[in-house]
Amino acid sequence: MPGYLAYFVRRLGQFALVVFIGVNIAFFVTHATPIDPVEQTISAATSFGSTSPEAIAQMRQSLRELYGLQGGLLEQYAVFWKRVAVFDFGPSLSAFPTPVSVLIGRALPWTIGLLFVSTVLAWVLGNLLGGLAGYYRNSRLLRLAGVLVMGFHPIPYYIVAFVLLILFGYVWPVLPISGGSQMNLAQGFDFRFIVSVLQHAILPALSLVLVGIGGWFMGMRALVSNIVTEDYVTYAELGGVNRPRILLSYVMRNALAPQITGLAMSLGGIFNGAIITEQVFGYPGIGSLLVDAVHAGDYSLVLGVTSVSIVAVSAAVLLVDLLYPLLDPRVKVH
Amino acid sequence: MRVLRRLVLVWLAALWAGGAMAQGTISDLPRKETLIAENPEGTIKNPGWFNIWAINAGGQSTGLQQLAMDTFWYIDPEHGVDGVWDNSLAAEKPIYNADFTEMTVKLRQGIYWSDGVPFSADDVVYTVQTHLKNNGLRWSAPIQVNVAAIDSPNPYTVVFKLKKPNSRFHALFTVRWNAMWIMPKHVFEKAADPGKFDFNPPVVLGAYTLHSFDPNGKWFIWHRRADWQRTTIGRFGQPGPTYVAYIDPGPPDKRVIAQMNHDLDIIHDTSPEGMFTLAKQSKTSHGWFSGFPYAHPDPTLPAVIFNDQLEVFKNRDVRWALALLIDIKAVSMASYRGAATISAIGVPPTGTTPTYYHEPLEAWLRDFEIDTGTRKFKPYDPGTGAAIAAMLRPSMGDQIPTDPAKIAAAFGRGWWKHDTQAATELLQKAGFSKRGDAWYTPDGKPFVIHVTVEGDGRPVMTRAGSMIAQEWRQFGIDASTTVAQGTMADRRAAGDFEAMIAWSVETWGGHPDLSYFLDSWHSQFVAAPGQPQPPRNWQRWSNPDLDKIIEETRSVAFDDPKGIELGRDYLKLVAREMPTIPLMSYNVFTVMDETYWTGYPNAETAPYTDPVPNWGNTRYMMTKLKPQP
Amino acid sequence: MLRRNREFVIGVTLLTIVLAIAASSIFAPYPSNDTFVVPPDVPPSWAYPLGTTSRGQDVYWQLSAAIRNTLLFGFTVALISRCLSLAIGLTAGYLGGFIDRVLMSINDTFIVIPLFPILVLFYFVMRDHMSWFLLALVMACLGWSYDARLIRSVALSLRAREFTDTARFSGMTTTQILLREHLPYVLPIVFSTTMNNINWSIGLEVTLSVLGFTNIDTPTIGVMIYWANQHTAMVAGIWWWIAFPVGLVAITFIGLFLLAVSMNEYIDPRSRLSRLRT
Amino acid sequence: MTLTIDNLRAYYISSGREVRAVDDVSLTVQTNEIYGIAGESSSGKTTLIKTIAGAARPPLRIHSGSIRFDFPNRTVAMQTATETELAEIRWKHLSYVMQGSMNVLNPVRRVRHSFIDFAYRHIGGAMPDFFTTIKDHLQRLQLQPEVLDAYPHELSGGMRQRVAIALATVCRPDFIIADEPTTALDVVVQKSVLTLIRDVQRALGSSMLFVTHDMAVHANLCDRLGIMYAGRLVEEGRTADLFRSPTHPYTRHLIASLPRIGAMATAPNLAGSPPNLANPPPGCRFHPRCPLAIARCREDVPAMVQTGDGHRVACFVTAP
Repeated sequence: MPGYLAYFVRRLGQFALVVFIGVNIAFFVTHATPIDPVEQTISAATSFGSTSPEAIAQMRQSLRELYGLQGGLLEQYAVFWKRVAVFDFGPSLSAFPTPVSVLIGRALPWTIGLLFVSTVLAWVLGNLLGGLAGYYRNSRLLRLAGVLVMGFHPIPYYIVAFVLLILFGYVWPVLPISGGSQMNLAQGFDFRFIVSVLQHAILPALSLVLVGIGGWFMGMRALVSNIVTEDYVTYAELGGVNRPRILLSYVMRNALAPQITGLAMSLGGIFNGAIITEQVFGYPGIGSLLVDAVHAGDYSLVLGVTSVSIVAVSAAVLLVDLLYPLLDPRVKVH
Repeated sequence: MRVLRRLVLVWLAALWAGGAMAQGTISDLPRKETLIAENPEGTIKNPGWFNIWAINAGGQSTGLQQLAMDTFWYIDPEHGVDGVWDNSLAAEKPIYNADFTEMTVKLRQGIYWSDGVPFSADDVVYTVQTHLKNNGLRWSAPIQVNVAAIDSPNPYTVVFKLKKPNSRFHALFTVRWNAMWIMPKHVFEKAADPGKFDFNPPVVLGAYTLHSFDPNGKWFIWHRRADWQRTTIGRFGQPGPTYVAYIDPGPPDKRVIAQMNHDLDIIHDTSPEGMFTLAKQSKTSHGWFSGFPYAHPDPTLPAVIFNDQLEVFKNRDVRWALALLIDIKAVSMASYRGAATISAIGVPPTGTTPTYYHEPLEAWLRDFEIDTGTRKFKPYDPGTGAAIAAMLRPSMGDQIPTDPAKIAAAFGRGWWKHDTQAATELLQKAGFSKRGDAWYTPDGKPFVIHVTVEGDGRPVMTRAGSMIAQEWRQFGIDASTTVAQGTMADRRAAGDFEAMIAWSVETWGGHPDLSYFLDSWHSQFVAAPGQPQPPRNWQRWSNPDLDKIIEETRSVAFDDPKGIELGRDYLKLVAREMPTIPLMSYNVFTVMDETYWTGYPNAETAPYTDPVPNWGNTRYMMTKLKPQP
Repeated sequence: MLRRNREFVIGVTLLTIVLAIAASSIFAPYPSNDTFVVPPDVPPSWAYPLGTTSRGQDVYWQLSAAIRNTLLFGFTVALISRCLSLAIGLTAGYLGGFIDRVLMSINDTFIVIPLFPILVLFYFVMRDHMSWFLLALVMACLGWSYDARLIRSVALSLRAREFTDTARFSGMTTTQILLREHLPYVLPIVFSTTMNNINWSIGLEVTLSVLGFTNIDTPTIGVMIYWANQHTAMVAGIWWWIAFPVGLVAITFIGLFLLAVSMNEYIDPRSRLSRLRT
Repeated sequence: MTLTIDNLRAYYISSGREVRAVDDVSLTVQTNEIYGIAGESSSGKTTLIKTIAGAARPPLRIHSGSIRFDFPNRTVAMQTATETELAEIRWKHLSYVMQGSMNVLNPVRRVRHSFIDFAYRHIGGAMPDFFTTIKDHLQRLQLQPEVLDAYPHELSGGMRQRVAIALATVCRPDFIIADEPTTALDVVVQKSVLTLIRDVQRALGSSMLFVTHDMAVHANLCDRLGIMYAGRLVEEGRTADLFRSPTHPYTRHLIASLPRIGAMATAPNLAGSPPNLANPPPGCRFHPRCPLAIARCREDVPAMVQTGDGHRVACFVTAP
């Protein structure tokens, strides 16, 4: 297995590099923010209550220590890396003293669930349809499906999500248009909660899938139309192997490997789509958490969510990359 | 191809099944006994935190401050259930000594915490002492500055000894949106550090206890206590709703959709267009006014707030010129589609303020003159409010009142004339010059103004700001809007703006006393440029005459009519100096759906409190609400 | 060859419509960000072909200015990022070896990193000084990686061809080889990636503006939808305020997309052959 | 078991142009006989094989003529056979060894799966028994059973070819078509593969159609030989007769150009190059390059004439 180990180490190196660069960008950008979080907290706390002015100075001093804003940028950078290693981004400023990791921990499963389901669905459907369209070239139904699916692909996630919101939330109000599950339903693995979660995930997942399928469809169709001319496919046809088996285990099986790399490379983009879709449907994932954090000027939460997204996306990419050798045995050799 | 056909069929079946099983909004709660209201704080990031005394830790208007918390007194922004002032935990009004250095409070008896422990002076003493000892709590600053000591001669009396004379110290315990709430001693004692104690589930004095809440912070449900008679609103009868849910329904258009589907009984605020759609299409939806402008005027006064420390705005002639360039009719149309209650003077035209201030000052305003450098000019146009009403009558028809008093209450009285000639003269008097079609400051630089607006946090204010910038731009000033979003509060405090659409004037609403905001305008609190400005005097304007008025008010008792006299002097001073340009009251489009509930407050028949759901005073509304038969 | 390619023809027609609307913005009778210049909420009629907004603006003239700004923005981002992806792609492909590995690992980083949070951070940090050009510059610096890899693969195949060796033996420097020899081969690829990149940047612009993360004074498609949401246009029944910008931007996307796809097929001989066979 | 082809015409038709790759070819292959087909590249021999194997995909279409397989218990006319009919005879009666056998096996699956896909539906039985038959068959072809668990890229070129041949012969088909099976191999491996093909053919007694441009391979393998030129059969007969007395000038040239050990003169070169089949020369298509061409060769198409026991040639000058 030496080939696979070498491959694994190389991909791990790449993963580490991505995380390092990404988290660094996030840190320096957030720390260059002109918003002073302490001022933010004070004015939010006193904007309604009738607090007399001298008391404010006292509060400002105590908050500075509480938020750990002491020391210069470099000092905070060193402290920051110690924290990232253990996923502790300190207390969230807009929801003090709850730690950022708790907030992210609560929101992350929703995003991972939504992303995982819609990406897999889009990938499988897109590849299946693309494979069929590539193999049975002159079937009108497939060509129609192709045009439909490719029509959606270039349209940005926001617009598709918005149209779906209007269609199923307002014109024909049959699907829930906000929230992760029905109100007053205890979270747990009982049947009613799961059904409610699925129901609330239909629209966000649908908009992600509609946009995603087109990409995979075209990728697979192009690959299939090339593979069909390969010797092992014509030989299988000459061998009288039945056509569905040829399509599945000869044609599409060979197209899976490049599509897996395609999946790895597009996870970043799909993540962006999820953030926006969550925002439109009020889905309680880290997308809505990030946008709220930015509005509230809560920079430790913004830093936390961005770093976690970078680590999560690159981890997903690493996992997908590791699938590649399983799908294409040839890769181990070179 | 068979594969594809089967796929399509499965997909349609799933969609249809999704539809058929569309569950109601709340599972296993009787919709008829549940009131659903919007919490404008949106998604609460740490929903499990109910310790309202820790600095902005969790949500406040999740129903916590409206239904669960309680304190000595309430002042109603409208007319009040029986009178503006209500003694809640206190049995009577605050008793001050001669020189206002001691305040005694007699407590109401027979009030019990939700866990059955009786409420007594020990809770009050514990609350105040905790705030004295800890810095990081919400009200520790004002308590530490004002309170020297507190003791309780008997279980139902507490005496505050103040460090300095302060005739308005009781305001700290008087609810106008919120106030300093009383902590349960027997619960907080056990917590090591009150700042780190999440107080979940909360033990409360109010008539509702926590039923359940969403770990993602989208909704909070409260349940009426069986022993509601043993709470301070028990006097007014049983609160109608058995359950009250405060939810985050999402952006304005989703709120309108939710109410159209009868999933949201009270909308906190939405865009004017949303309000008009509901008024037209949903028979059961009503605003504060039954007709136009529907919205409830909050006792706050949005205005164009200049940073008066900037060189360009130091001269009052420049501020007056900019005021005369504003056509308030266009601003009202752009922001509220006309549904605005305008005010030329420095107090919001809401609650009882018009009777104490707007009416008496009309005469003075009519013959008020300013010197434009070339002539004496009477800037006040008394008929502006009526003009707006006339402008809307063709499109809105009978929804626009015709009776002048009603028009004055709904649209406001007069405003400053829109007179570009007078503005030109004022600017030239101040040394500004016009080359081509652009204005230049005395030192030759182009006259640039960035109008800071909040963005979609307050859409109505954003639209007003962009219209004002446009009117200044059409005159030749390089004006544009910048969106502050989450940074609004911070930039306002830091003085990091040139002109801003916000408010530095807030009153009790029901009570004529202006100290609620005026006290903080004293020059002692004005921060140096670049330093953060403590609340309310965001324009950083100081004036010796104003200081005299404030100091005199401090030495006058809260209900003394002399306070009103001083208030009118303040209004005349700010009219002359124009430190900020008052625009209109902050009209909140609170919309109430009568499908499941009746007895909502409204301007005409039941002005007993204001319906805006995030106000502490809305607990009184609960006692008036009855399920639809 | 391209004339007969159906996608190309449709793509071109769609884009000409869009460009015509954008060009017509010159004749707009009112400045594009002035409000209440026409009666608000008028449905599409002879006087106002696309109706008017609740802010008293004519939807057609607002749309023409919006699509012009959005296209201008998309084009600037694509232009800058092309330079980056060409430079990095060609050098990595041509020089190979250690440089190639370093460039490509950095390249893969940018492909993987989710860009939206970073862009939101930039807006959040820059606030008032965030001009459209600065946003375009930032997006270009984040959006070159996908195409750099494509261009590198073309450069790799070119390097293996003989004429590169002959050029090198005849004493041409690396940059000369890249510019004079490789560029003509790479241009069709660059054209199709430009189309995709414009799509990508317009998509991001619309998304950022709709969330209010850009300067809401200059009209673009995203800002137009932002203001429509501010006035809850959809619920208030002013459907034309949202339908036309969404429709027009969808046409732009599909047009650009078809151009990119048709150009891809024109470049890749094998897919042209498969077109022959059907 | 015989294969009879009568006046077969197969053309490539695309956007109005017609390439007459196979133009009126007739031949028969008897049981237990290896019939070789020789000719330069673009002589139409690969197109002929494709049509015979029923693999003609647009733009290649059978214009006219017939291809009839008489298997022991059924007859199949390839030009009219239905998909199901083809599926039944494929690999059971008719199998195929392809030209570029380097990657005829599915690169991402183990060799074992190819055997299952191609042969299981004909051999059937429980999987373990099926694999014992396979392993015996491999043994007979001196192939270790472990080869089944390998991926194609893990085998050498020669090994992959042997596996392809094993695969083609595992169902003991009546007729095997081999299209340049040894071209891509080096000489040493080529020798062992050719002997393998001959032994298997002898063992199964199946007929074989062997296509290659390499006359030496034809010499030591095929029983009878057909020479193709520009889409037409120009000469046909027993291999020994053709090598001893080639009649058609083109055949003579092919035999003469074979390198002989010790021969010093360089092989004679033929003027010109094979015609473009889009617009072939009129009459006998070889006449532009034929040293013996006479006027008639340019007008009429020479028919195949019997010149001896099973020896036919299409030439006005050399045919008796």
